[in-house]
Amino acid sequence: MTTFEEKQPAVSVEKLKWMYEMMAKSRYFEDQMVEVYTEGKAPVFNIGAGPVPGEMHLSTGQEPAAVGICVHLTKDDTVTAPHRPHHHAIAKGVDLKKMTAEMFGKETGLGKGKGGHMHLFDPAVKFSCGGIVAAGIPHAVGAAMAAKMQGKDWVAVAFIGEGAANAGAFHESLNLAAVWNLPLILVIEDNSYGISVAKKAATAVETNDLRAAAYGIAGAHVKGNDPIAMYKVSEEAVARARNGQGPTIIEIETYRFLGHFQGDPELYRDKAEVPGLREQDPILKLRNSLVEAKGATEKELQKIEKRVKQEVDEAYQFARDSNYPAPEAALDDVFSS
Amino acid sequence: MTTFEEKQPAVSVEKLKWMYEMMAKSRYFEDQMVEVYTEGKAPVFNIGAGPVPGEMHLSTGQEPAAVGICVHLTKDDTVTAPHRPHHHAIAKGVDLKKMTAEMFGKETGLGKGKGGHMHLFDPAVKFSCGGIVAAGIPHAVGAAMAAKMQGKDWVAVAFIGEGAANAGAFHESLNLAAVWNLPLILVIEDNSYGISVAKKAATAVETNDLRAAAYGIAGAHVKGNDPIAMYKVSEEAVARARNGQGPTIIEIETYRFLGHFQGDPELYRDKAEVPGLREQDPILKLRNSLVEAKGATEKELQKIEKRVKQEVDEAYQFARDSNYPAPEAALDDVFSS
Amino acid sequence: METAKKRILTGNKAMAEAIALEMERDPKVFVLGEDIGNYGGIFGSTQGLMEKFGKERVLDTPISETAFIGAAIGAAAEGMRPVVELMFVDFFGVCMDQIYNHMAKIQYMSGGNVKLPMVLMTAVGGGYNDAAQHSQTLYATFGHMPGLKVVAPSNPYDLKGMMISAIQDDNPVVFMFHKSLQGLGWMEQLDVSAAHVPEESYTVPLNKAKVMREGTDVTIVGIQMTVHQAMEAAERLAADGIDAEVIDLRSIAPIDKETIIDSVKKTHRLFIVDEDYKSYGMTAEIAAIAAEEAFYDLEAPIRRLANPDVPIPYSRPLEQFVLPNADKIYEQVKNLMNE
Amino acid sequence: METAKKRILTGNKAMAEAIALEMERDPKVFVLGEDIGNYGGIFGSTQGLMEKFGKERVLDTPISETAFIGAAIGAAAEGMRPVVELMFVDFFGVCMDQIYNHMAKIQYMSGGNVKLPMVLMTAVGGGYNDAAQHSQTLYATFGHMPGLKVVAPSNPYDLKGMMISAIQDDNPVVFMFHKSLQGLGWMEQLDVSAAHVPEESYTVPLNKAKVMREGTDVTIVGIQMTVHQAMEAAERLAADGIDAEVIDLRSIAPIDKETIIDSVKKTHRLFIVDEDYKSYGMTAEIAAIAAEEAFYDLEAPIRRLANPDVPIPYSRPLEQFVLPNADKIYEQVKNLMNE
Ligand SMILES: Cc1ncc(C[n+]2csc(CCOP(=O)(O)OP(=O)(O)O)c2C)c(N)n1
Ligand SMILES: Cc1ncc(C[n+]2csc(CCOP(=O)(O)OP(=O)(O)O)c2C)c(N)n1
Ligand SMILES: [Mg+2]
Ligand SMILES: [Mg+2]
Repeated sequence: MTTFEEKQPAVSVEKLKWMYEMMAKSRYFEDQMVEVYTEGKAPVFNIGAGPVPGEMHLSTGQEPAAVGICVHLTKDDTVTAPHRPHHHAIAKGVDLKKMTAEMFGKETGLGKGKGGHMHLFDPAVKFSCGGIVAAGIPHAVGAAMAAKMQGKDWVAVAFIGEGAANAGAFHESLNLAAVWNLPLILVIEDNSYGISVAKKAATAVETNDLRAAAYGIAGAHVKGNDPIAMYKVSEEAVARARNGQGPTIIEIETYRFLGHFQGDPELYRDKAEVPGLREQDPILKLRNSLVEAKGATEKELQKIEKRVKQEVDEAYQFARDSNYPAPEAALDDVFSS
Repeated sequence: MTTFEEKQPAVSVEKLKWMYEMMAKSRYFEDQMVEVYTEGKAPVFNIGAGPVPGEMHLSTGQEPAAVGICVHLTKDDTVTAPHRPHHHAIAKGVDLKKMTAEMFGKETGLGKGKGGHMHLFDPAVKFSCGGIVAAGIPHAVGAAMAAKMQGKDWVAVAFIGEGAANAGAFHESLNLAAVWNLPLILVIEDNSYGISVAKKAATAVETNDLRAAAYGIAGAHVKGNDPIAMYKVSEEAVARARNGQGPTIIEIETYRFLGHFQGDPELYRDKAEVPGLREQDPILKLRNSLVEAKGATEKELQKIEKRVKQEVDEAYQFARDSNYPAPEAALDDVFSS
Repeated sequence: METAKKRILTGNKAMAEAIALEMERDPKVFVLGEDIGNYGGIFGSTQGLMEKFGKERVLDTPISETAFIGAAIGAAAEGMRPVVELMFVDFFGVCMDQIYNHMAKIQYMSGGNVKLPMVLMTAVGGGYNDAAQHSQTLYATFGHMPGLKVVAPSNPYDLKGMMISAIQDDNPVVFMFHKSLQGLGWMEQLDVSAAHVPEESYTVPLNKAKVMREGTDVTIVGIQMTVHQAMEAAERLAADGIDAEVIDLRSIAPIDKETIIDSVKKTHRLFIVDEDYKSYGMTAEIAAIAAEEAFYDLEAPIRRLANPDVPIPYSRPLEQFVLPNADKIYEQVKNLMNE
Repeated sequence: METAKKRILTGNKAMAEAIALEMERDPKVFVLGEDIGNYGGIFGSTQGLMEKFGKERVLDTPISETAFIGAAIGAAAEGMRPVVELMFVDFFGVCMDQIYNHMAKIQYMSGGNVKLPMVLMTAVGGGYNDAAQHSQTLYATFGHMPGLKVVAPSNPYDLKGMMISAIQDDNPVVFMFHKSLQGLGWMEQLDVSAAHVPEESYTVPLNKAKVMREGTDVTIVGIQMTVHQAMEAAERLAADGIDAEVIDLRSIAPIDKETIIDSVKKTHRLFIVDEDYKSYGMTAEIAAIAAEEAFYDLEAPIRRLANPDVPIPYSRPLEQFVLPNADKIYEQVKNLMNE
């Protein structure tokens, strides 16, 4: 197995290429979504118009957080994600066609069009997300509990934004997971903002991994939106969880290239901020390192990019081609029988 | 001013005598309540019978937590207490007659009989309590915020049990108070149990003052249910709060001599546990030290005890003599006009 | 059941027996909540389970309702079948997001791809002076928001049978038990809180009201405590020559409209009684159903008795003033008969 | 107001202006919530306040609804007059304990000795495909539980006047504003979301429904969005010779029974329409009031239209299927006239 060296221990090239592919897929998926979302919303923006209506929270720039840990997971491990879930879903292997169709509100969607982009559920790979800040953490605790009760070495990963670390559910969940020594990993994506409110105006500590002390568990901090550092920290955290050594908090410094949601006027941040962040694009950086360190040839990478493009394009085509559910289907699926 | 020396800095004898008096008053008040509460509930215990029906949570043994900090407060400072509020109410100077009458459900009570023992409100001394675990913490945050907004040096103290330190409201409130640098002090009374659940089965850290690290604030731990140690730690915390230096968490190791509520079968703890705790009665200990160190004469202390007895006896008499509210009064006081 | 050997159980023991039977049958069933282990549940709903099934399947939790109810949701999504206790329904507000945005909606939002086979059990009811934060029923609060089956059994037989149904149901169920009907030694002893309960496993449907007493002159709909009050009132009305039909609603959601409408079609008068708050409450929904679907059968205005729109006061005379009881039902039904 | 110079404001600006006027008048008034500072509130309810009053009186909070709504309660108990925003009503479950066990009950439990002069404002409503966790109105959830005044204004004039009343009221008020009636640039533009609003301070009572259109044949009761739908339906009904009276309920609690009953006594028919869930909802309470107090005046069954008992689906055809609209009202009222 070829390995790829940085200052730290080795990461296999296969894993790096997988991470590159997933990041590229997420990015290309969202680049398309930026366009699709505006369909029907121009010249006058109307959130309820177009093929993909409702709120749209994109994760462009935040891909490292998702791939750096999901690379260590199997489909038996659980992931819960928040309102900004595409990069996690893609890294966890959620069915891309059904996911896209769901965002288009089609009957072929993951939730038959009932969920929408904030409510993607793919039990085949144990993925879920939701629109209430911090509410997915307890669900991951429950998955971790279920794994432990069934004697499995499965782990559960909850993703949240840094703003969610001030919600009550954060504290209750971590205390419970720690007391019960559950295989839970909480990944906090610090993109500096909760909508318009800066982290420093909302959070009493510099970095949320410090809060691990409140639960007697492990904490780690990843700087610079670095997928490889995320990989390494996550590798340890997942191993600890699988070995019955309890929960970990990981906070990663990451960047939100776009607004909180599409249509956000972003008056709360400096116009120059985003171009500065974009210069640090983690996908380009990983691509460059792979090429420079001869971990992958330009040709190999182009092949990956082509595959990604094809898969995403197909997913959008599938979504567009699918039918809307019959209106009366609104009455189904409240209860199963 | 006479002072009273221990290993640590001086505490004035006046303050110690005040603390002794408040502890003695709380204890005598509750000793009476143990009796009164059983009236009408024998030979068959029926929680809804007798002059004082409903749940009854007594703080017997936990008095040091309340007096050690309230000694530093004035009536402009706010106290919020939980479901076990008598020692706090007495130390904060709540009107004892009205408080007792409230527990008897009389129209002369603090809440005209609408509140009961878990819902005592005395705005004259800025005291409140409530029956929902951890819910009083945000109210204290609000009082601290109001003080700060009005440019006052008033502080707010929230009391909770150690079980409440695992509730979401704990985390949200401390983060908010820390971010806004509010004059809040959170006092956690660790009596080892949340009803039947032992602290170690519910709490991921050994002592909750460690959780101060999660908010970048001060934390302190008081051992051995010691009112003098509580006095000192509180003195610093209150001074910090008044000087704009932000919140403090204090956890005090204390003892619950009685059940969680009256009628608790207490099957979750060893029969020998309570007699052991009673040997460490903090009131007797303070009395003995006062006498030994010649801080107070036996005669002075007896005078205090007589005063306490008289005041409490009068409060009970007042409560008994008062009238029940007219039944239709149930419809009043939802809204003020 | 009437002919079987008369094994008498209190409400709480009937519940605990139901849970035990299901735990024996299905290893995926487990229980969690505050003080549900050693203590056996503050209202005895899990009595004896810890001894029988051990700490691995009967989990005492920290005071963290959002975390542990949310964890039950997460475990249910993975195929476990948790029974989780919210000690008093009055505490719903610290965890309602988990109950209402997740437990109730995930099945729907996932288009039926995720199932949440879980039971949230919780104690309701007042009458013992536990004041505003510990005495509510909140039936309509849970009934109003779709996605949950919500039941409120009134007797030991139903407590057992409906709990078994709830655990076996693949949908999220809110199971409300009334403190005063648990038959606990430290509460007022009500005859109706202990009754014959068969030893074996059996189910009672989660969507059927029950006619407790047939009658021809007026329909009285109640639930939990008010059913028993209505039965007492009906006896006294009978002595006055008024033959009341008494219906135990049993299920708050979904509502068994048919049983109510059939009864109104027969009696032509409707009286509804509820321990919950009046406005936007159960009495409103039942009245609306009748005014929509049995309007031409009604011969008099609908009457409803419920907690007036005030929080529940502590003091005995005040609480007795707001709570429904047999006297009030008797009197108000008599008035209704004169309309 | 009709004769004054026509200064047109959107709903959100009317609200923000009301708050600004009160902040100028009374230094105890302040505002807190998520993104209510720089951002001006996600639905524009606090637009311009931060610039005008600074960070000391317009406080952006962490995502900690229990803490900051609880803090508003604590501050109100000390005599401050907070206006606190819960961004979407759908998030109520993370802080309902503060709202319902404290904000609503402290005045009562204290026998009136503590006052809580505070306003909790929150955005309600769907129709723009924001799905199950961001589209609810939950009117009845708040109306059911006593201790809160709960209002839901339908137009800029009322938004301003009722907000001023709410802030001046010594009691806790829940102020629901409808997203689609805020007149925001990024939502569908509805004519009714911008209207003449006088510049000066004025109040609109918190306990009075309003007859929006007088009529003799049928009473239609709606609230917020459904009032406008009802008005549209009424125009079409008029063309068919049916003269509908349209009532804007405005206040969910307390309910202005009189206006409704007076209307039913005149029209003899009642149709109720609500964007909230049907069971145990507003339509139930209004129907029950009529069936109790105007029974003999009714000539036909009461009819109600509301969100069927399902969570709110994302996809456009599904959401449109569950939401009320003018077409459905028109058709169902026509059916009712044939009863
Ligand atoms: C309980 C709750 N409160 C508020 C919101 C509204 N809201 C949605 S996302 C968001 C900001 C979240 O910030 P963060 O956790 O940092 O995630 P990010 O959006 O930055 O990815 C807020 C306030 C919500 N969805 N749920
Ligand atoms: C939110 C909430 N959950 C549960 C309860 C029930 N309850 C009342 S007191 C208590 C235990 C509290 O333990 P702790 O905080 O240690 O206080 P202590 O009783 O020991 O003084 C519990 C679980 C409640 N009142 N509120
Ligand atoms: Mg963020
Ligand atoms: Mg304790």
